[in-house]
Amino acid sequence: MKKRGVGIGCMWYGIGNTGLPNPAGAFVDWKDDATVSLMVGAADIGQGSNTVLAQIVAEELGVGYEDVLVTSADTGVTPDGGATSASRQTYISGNAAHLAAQEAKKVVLEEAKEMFGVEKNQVIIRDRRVFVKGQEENYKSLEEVIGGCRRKGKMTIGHGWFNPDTTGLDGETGAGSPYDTYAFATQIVEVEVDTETGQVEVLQIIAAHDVGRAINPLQVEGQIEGGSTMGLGLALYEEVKVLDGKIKTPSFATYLIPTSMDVPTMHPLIVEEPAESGPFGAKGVGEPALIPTSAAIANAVFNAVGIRITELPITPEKVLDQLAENQ
Amino acid sequence: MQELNVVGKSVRRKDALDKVLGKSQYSGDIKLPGMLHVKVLRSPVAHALLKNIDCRAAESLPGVHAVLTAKDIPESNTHGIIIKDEPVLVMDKIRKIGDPLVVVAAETEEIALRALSLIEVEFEELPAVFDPEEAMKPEAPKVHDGGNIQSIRKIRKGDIEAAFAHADIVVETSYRTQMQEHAYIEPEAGVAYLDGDVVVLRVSTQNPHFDCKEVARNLALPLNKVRIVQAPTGGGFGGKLDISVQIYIALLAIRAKRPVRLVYTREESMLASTKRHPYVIKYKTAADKNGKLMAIDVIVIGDTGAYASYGPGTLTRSAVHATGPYEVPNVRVDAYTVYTNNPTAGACRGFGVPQLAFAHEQQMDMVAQRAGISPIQVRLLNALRPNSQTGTGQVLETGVGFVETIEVAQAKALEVLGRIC
Amino acid sequence: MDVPWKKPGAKLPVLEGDKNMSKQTINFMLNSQKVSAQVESDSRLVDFLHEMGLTGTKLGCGEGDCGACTVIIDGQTANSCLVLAPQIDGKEVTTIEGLGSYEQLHPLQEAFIEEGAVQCGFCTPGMLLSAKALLDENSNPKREEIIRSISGNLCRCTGYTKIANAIEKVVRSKS
Amino acid sequence: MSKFEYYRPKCLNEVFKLMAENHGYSLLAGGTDLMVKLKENLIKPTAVIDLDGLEGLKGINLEAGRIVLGALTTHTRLEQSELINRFAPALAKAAGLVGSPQIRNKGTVGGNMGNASPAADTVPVLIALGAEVVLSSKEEIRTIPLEELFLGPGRTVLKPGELITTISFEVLNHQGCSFQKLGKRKALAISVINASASLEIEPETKVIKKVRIALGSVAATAVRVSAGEEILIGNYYSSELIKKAAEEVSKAIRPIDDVRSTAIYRKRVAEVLVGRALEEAWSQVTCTRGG
Repeated sequence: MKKRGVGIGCMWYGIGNTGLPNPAGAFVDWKDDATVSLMVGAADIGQGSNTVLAQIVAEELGVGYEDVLVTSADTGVTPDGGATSASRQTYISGNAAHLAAQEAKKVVLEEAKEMFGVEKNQVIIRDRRVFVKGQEENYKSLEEVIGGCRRKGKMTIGHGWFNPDTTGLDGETGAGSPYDTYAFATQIVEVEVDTETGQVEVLQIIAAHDVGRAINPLQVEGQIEGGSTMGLGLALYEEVKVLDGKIKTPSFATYLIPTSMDVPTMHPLIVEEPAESGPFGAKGVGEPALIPTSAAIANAVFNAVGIRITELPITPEKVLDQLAENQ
Repeated sequence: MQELNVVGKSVRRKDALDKVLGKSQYSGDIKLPGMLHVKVLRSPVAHALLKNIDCRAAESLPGVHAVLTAKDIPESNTHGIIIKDEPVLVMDKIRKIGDPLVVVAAETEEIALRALSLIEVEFEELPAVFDPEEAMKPEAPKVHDGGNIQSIRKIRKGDIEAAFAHADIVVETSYRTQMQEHAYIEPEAGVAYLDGDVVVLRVSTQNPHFDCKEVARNLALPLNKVRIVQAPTGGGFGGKLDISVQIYIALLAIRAKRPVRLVYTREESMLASTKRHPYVIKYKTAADKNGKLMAIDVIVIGDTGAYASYGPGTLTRSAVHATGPYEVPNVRVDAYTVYTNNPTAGACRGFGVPQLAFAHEQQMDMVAQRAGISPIQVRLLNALRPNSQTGTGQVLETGVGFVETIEVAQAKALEVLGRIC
Repeated sequence: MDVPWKKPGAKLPVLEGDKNMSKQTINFMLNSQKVSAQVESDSRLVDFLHEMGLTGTKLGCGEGDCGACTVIIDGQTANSCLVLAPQIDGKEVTTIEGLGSYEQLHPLQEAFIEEGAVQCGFCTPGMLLSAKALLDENSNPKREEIIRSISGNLCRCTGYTKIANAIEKVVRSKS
Repeated sequence: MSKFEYYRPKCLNEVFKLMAENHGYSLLAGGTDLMVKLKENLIKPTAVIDLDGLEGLKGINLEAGRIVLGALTTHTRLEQSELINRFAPALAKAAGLVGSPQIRNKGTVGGNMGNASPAADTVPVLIALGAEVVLSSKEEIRTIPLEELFLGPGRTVLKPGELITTISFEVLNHQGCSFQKLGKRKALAISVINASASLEIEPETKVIKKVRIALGSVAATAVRVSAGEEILIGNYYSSELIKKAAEEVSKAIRPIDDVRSTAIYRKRVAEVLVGRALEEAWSQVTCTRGG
């Protein structure tokens, strides 16, 4: 018989390393034609940090996303960005890139102020145009203003670095503020349990994630869907089996990750509760996406058939064993 | 929130064009003139004293350019993100199956493999320990000299004993979680070459600046003589934070004075890379009759395997996150990082939090059941909100969107599942 | 991994490859171009493609379990790690290099970019070829058929949903 | 991978000649298993004989009331074949559950048999269908029941110089056949256990005339389990009877623990799968085939 159940899993996740300094740096070079070169240490391993960091810089400088060339993760060229881990690059390298852009922008704003004869905070840069607040029609091109800087021998470059405001943990009590900001999530899953074979199928995953600000919503969804799928693998399929120190599952034939056919309908939901210290409010999402999935699935299995599986993965063997015990 | 022009828009990824065209040059795709191929000889035993390695036959094989053992490492011969407890090549003690012993650079992969088969190794096997709870006992075989309990992270808040004494609901469960492989589709790989007196690496990595420091330290080079460039990286998930091919290829490029490349096979990747820590979690929750949390008392044992890698960081994060996203006035957590002769566990997407979530979320459901409220109610009742205090005493003034995630998920569940939890 | 290992005093393993095997000449169509090449009898197609400088085909496992090395041979997908180079004599092979160019992307490539179907990119070439083979055979597949067509291509990053969305988008735009 | 010569003969005689000349030969049908064995150095042939040139062994035909499969028919062809879908849908189903699209495009039914994996998906169905295999060599052509082909994992009765050329089974009007697979995931999954059943009934009385029950991954080879069959023959279909037959099968098998599952679990779900297989076969015989 097949029985359905619904389960919930929640999580919180501190962004960045735990109670330890973990700074990242960035360089911005705003060029004569108003295009930008951004140099960051952050390694893009597929999650898309290069894209997100370019968006942050483009936003700050009032240029297009395509105007930003990103050179990343090259110790000969870029400052240290720290590890691509702890869901930290959007938040930490993002802040570094933001600060570097702000520093370069200062030079341009200074020049614009003189050109327009107004106070600096009156000047706005948007869509590669520089104008005084409320007088958008009276704009100068960014190239013109940067050209003005050049004529005075001013470089429009900036550097930035960011280290989250944290404290170390007390050795005895663990007391402290180990992270500056936290991501939160709730996932609700629906499963179907075959009570005769013990097989668990996940039918739908609803994943609501507070990411602070979604710099790139499509990429955020991609993280949520990919992370939940890895969480599904953790819940049901994956296990490095080790006997006397030897891995018995040393290949993709024996170590099984989810295939396209194992993935349920996904409902990624983005919640934006901004982090005061994040770039445009952003937190992080890479790891949070995976964290609650296996918990939600375990709770859904209980909801479906009334058994508590307390050892991962939730294999058909364990489900059948428990069902038999319950009878 | 402020309306923005570029932020908040789903712009095209910077790297997507090259990736869909198959033009991205991952490390294993890079071919340099005169490039040699590298293979690593690894230990088939889990715990042993290394007595002797005889490489003479391998060295004299035509096409072999360099055969290096621990003796050829100029300095340090250690690496590790938190503790430098892992040898680049084993000098005296093998601690796990797959520990690296010899690296070879040869004209082809086939010759390099054949050279490995000519190497004679003498070792003396030692009693090994594979169970973390066994490893914590004083009589267990010692993986490292300092003992098998690598570290303990403690969290203490409030008065646990009093809370449990007054609790209406106590839920106590033991949980176990498995060892997980990162399973990025691109196995570890890298190339190294000399640019004047600088050794340049293009590698699949999550942390080039760390790699640079580790290579420089082991090769006794200043940091400005080592340049690490991250190649397009086919996934990492934490598994490419540790050193893999980096030090070997840097060493061999310098020794052989030729570009070198090392691409792990899938099996070697599985054997040599870190894994998600398997956990034993003993979790005890106290709540009042309404389901309001009063205390948690948690013991976490993480099997970090033969080397620390990110183990202490992972267990620390577990300890901090053990409460879940809930307000818990009284907290006791002891999180142990334990050495065994198992494969090394390190950073893995979620860093010790998925394991704890598996536990605390089932605890919450059990508390709800006992209190006669729904799983959602118990969470809303205990949720961290603005100005809540965490288990480490941190007050979260802003940026706490937890309740909204519950509400949004609940609404969606009603819509697509027709019910909630 | 088969750990090469030898205990002291044990007999040396017999070494393969000492005999000089003759190379074979193969003629085939590669991305619509005639190719004539010399191949070793034991070389795998995936390695041979890399030797020819076509590195878009990725090697993920070498055992047909991940699909990163997927190519199209005579209209059907195959894992190029499970094909010997001499086997393609007389056949038609399409690799990712034959799918589109910077000047003119294939609609699938366009859709993969637009729909966020690309993350680390290592599975992408194989995934695209599986999708192409499906659409060549069936211009109007259902969602289940799309999902099934990529079931031999592992992706660890995306969770597949956006990949299926991208393929579906191309189907919809055609019909 | 070891060094070997590669041949692609165009006719059977050439194959026989090559097999005679190269003692350490391996036959390459689809290559999906062979290439893995080569990579892992489990075999070290001196010659690899690619059978892809034997066009005559690729067809699916209906000949004198029998479906005849060329040994080189791929799983994809089997899955998509009109003939198979009409006369043996369970075989199409099993073929469609093999590995992945890439594996099905290359892997062949004969190759799958030659590989002699106890978990092969098409084998239990073909056993249930009462298939016979034709083994050909330069000296003789012999026909044996499929279940007699296998000696153990990776071992068959094939003699040196002999190969599987065709597989055939009788098309019966009042027969239903089924396939049930339990894998650890939905694609690229080697069966934890699989089962097939065929039921032939007396059209007038609906009494069960003939039954074949075959399972994979419960022994060293795919096996036919007569213990369950005997209970059904000569009786009317009922769910109690099916249950009993399935129990008998479960009692009769001796599976083992391996990396995919445990013996206990396999015994438990063998009962479930056989029950489902019999139900499916029954619905075939009564609904789709007119009874």
